[in-house]
Amino acid sequence: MTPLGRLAEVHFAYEPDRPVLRGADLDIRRGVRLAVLGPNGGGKTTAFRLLAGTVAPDSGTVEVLGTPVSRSRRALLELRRRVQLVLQDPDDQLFAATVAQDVSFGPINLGLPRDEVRARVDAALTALDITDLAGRPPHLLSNGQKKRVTIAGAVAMRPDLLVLDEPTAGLDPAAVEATLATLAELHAAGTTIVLSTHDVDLAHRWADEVAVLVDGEFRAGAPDDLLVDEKLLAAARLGPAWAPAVRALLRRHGLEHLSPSVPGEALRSALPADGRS
Amino acid sequence: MTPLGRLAEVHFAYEPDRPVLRGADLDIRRGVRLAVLGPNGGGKTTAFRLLAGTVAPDSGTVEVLGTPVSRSRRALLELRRRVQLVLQDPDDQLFAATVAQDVSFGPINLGLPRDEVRARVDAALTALDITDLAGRPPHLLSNGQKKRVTIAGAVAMRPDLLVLDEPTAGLDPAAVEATLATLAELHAAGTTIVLSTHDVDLAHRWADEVAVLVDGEFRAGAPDDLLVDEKLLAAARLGPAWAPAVRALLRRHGLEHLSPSVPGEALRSALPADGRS
Amino acid sequence: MHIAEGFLPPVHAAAWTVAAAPFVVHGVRAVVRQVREDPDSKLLLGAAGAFTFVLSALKIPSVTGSSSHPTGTGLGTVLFRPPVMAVLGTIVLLFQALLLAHGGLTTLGANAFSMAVAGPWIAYGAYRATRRFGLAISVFLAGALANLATYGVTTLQLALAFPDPTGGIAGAVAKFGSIFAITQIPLAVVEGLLTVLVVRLLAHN
Amino acid sequence: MTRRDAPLETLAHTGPWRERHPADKAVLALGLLVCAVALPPWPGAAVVGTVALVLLAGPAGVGPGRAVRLLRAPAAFIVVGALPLLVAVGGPTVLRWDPAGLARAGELVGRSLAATLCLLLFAATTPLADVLPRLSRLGVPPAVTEVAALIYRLLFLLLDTARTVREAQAGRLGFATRGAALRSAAGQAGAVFVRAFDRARRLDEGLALRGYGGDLAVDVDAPAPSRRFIASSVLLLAVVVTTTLLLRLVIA
Repeated sequence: MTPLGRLAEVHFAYEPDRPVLRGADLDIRRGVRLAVLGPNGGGKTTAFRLLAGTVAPDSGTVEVLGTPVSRSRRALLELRRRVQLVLQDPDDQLFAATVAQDVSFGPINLGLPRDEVRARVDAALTALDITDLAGRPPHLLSNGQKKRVTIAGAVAMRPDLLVLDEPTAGLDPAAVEATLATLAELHAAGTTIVLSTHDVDLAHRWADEVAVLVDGEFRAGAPDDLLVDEKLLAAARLGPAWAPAVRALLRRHGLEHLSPSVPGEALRSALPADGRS
Repeated sequence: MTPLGRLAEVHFAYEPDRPVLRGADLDIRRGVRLAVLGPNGGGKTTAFRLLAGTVAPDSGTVEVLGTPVSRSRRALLELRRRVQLVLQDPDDQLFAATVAQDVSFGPINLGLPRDEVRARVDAALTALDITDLAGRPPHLLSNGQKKRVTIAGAVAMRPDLLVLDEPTAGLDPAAVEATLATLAELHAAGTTIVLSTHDVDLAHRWADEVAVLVDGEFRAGAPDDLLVDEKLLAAARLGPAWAPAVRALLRRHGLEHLSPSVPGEALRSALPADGRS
Repeated sequence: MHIAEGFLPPVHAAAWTVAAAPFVVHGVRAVVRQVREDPDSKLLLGAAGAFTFVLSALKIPSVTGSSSHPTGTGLGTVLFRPPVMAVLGTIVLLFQALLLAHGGLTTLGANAFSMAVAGPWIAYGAYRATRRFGLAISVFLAGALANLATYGVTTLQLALAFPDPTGGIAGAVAKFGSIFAITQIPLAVVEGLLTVLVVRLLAHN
Repeated sequence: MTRRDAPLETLAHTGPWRERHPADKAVLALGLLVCAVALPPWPGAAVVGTVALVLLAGPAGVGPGRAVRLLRAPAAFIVVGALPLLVAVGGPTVLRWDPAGLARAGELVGRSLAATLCLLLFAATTPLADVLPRLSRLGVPPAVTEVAALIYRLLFLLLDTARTVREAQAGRLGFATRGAALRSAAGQAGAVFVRAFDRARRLDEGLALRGYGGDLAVDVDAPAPSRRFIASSVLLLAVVVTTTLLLRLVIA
């Protein structure tokens, strides 16, 4: 089956002598939840930009639904319906005077009739649970709220593929959980989701598939395999994830059934059961 | 012994109806490494600002070395030599044309002779391992580099107490380790260090003492005690730390000697030893 | 300092609005043309306007040891030229009125004339005339004279509206002018110096 | 903390008239403003000022205490600006006390305070977000209203930058001497400039991702103007005008 998004043998450099991507291959299958991990400056954002068509590869192919991404105006507008990229800093995406106005910007650019624009704005605000913020100006929002608004702005475009650059960066753990819950709902409703993160534990917990960027190339695979590979992760300036590492340790001692996926589970397994002992 | 820094019964609100600190007590003992944890908007930055004297409490006492922090010009001058605060967003903090000029700003304002200013700038750049950036304009640096420059600017003031607001936010794991290593060196050289973070595992690994902000008050204690307290941490919009949770689980099964402090140790303990199965 | 809401009699308020209008309309035409030729310049104009607003909100040291605000129009003019400053300055004045109740709607025309028209054009004239003496001198004069011109015109506007019973308009200029002169001349020098420092800083970047 | 940058804007966004069409509030507040400057200051300023203050403190949801606090800074400007009217030049002493000046200064302060209260009434109930898109109906080209909207958005970000730089400088003794303070101010301006254009460049990409093609049109959602509100406002204005004129007759 044609992947929803694909990079094949992609080379890219902002400055000639400092390549960012060096023959990167990545397939994004429809319906997947893919986490992209890698060092800062390692090319995660660049790969996302290529998929969204804001930059073009020096060589190699970038395809969305089997069609090469073209930078012609017409093709880009079509691409916006397919792929939406949410940038890391929400202040780079919010420009309008209120939340509702901002979210309406994309649908208006799609040339939709006014009623449809309104319907999409309402649906997007509801999906992100921010209807109460509709009339607020961005500067009265917290960073976490701003992030939700930018995601709503992308969701209002009804993309097949939603790409998020570090959507949990700077959020406190409770806000991270809320964001993951929202992404789970969008995924359940049929959107393919790709996100980048530094948090290997988060990637392990959330993703069906992970891709690790090392030296300008992707290594993709199952979280359980890749996120315990110390050598690979060290090359990507990351460390292994806790959950699979602890599971390996417990397995060796015949305690695999206790494997915790979050620390709280480990704590509860450590408690004496039912007040005995 | 007089604590280096102290908040006692501090109340503070930016707007009358939204208190941030509500009777907060915190002692910062000289020589400690203290991690402050809490939700976004919970008052971590405010507590730091109080210590640095950029805001004054509505009621209660803020003391540095037993002297109440006063906002008089003379007292603030003295305070700046004692306490240096590094703010979170480096993009909004660097203002000079080059890194070296930016770092020299504080020492020049201290009225030091030119040679001493140079010596301090060199020492600070060396401590942060950024001597190669000295002549670069700050806005062309990466986020991680900018963060190091802001820390260098504070270090050049030779403070007794260095307070860092989220120094590892947005950094990739390797850059986090490098920052912690730098802080360890500064600590070894005699600086008392306080930092805020959302990362409970980082706090557990790095800190001698932790303080959790819940509902405008601090709960301070040993990392091993506080960072497994699920209720307390949930109230602070955090979750428990992995390392002590896994240790508790392993202890219950007589495997405490295997307790990993990072996932890599768990992986290595899980490997068959010396090629034997 | 802007003229406060309702401070000018209606006829004066209307007359200054008419006086400022051609300059602002000329600027608006320039902006519309620029945006049509290059739609992306909208964002740059937005950045320039926001910069101008924030510049006028910065605190600079003044004579008494307290602090005051620069007008920012000298720097803005050197960077963005007078027609654009007429538009950006007027928008900034509107924002200051509606966000901070600083200045006013009825006095918007008078304030626009002094801050968004007179200040920038005089600064630009001084800058061009002295450009050959070196960047520092011409930038200093642009910053200082924009500031002085703005306050000079404000003084004139107030004197015309409230002539002295015996000294007439000239007497009123002396009265209002001397109040401002004490603070304003040193402040203009400070703004000139500030403008030079900022341009130097930006030239390094 | 951006709330402190623009207290009026925050009130406008949270107040009871938030959902009203800006035309409603414009007729009321700007109508009063016209009365304040056009009617004879005595007793016009007193009547308009009282009505505006009562509206501000009551129905507009600002509250009396906050209304007075908001008036404080502009009032100081107004009073200082009116001081020269108390003296006259010429005569043997160059400057002399002018007994007639007190009345003129009083009228000026009264008119200006009343007008400022009307401005506050508008600004504290009407977010700029509602005003800007509608300026195009008054003949302002969309290019200018869109630039104004971008200025509005960016200025809060840049105020944050300026404040953070200032705080960082203060921490390193950037305001210990006058020379240091001037260098600090220049540093702030430089940082804000660099940041302003960096922000604009990044925003350009952010907008492109949502199909930006040079047009910043957005859907402005607002209820229709309320006929009742506008009719009551016009009635109130008529009452203000007649009361003023009647009182004037009585006083005369």
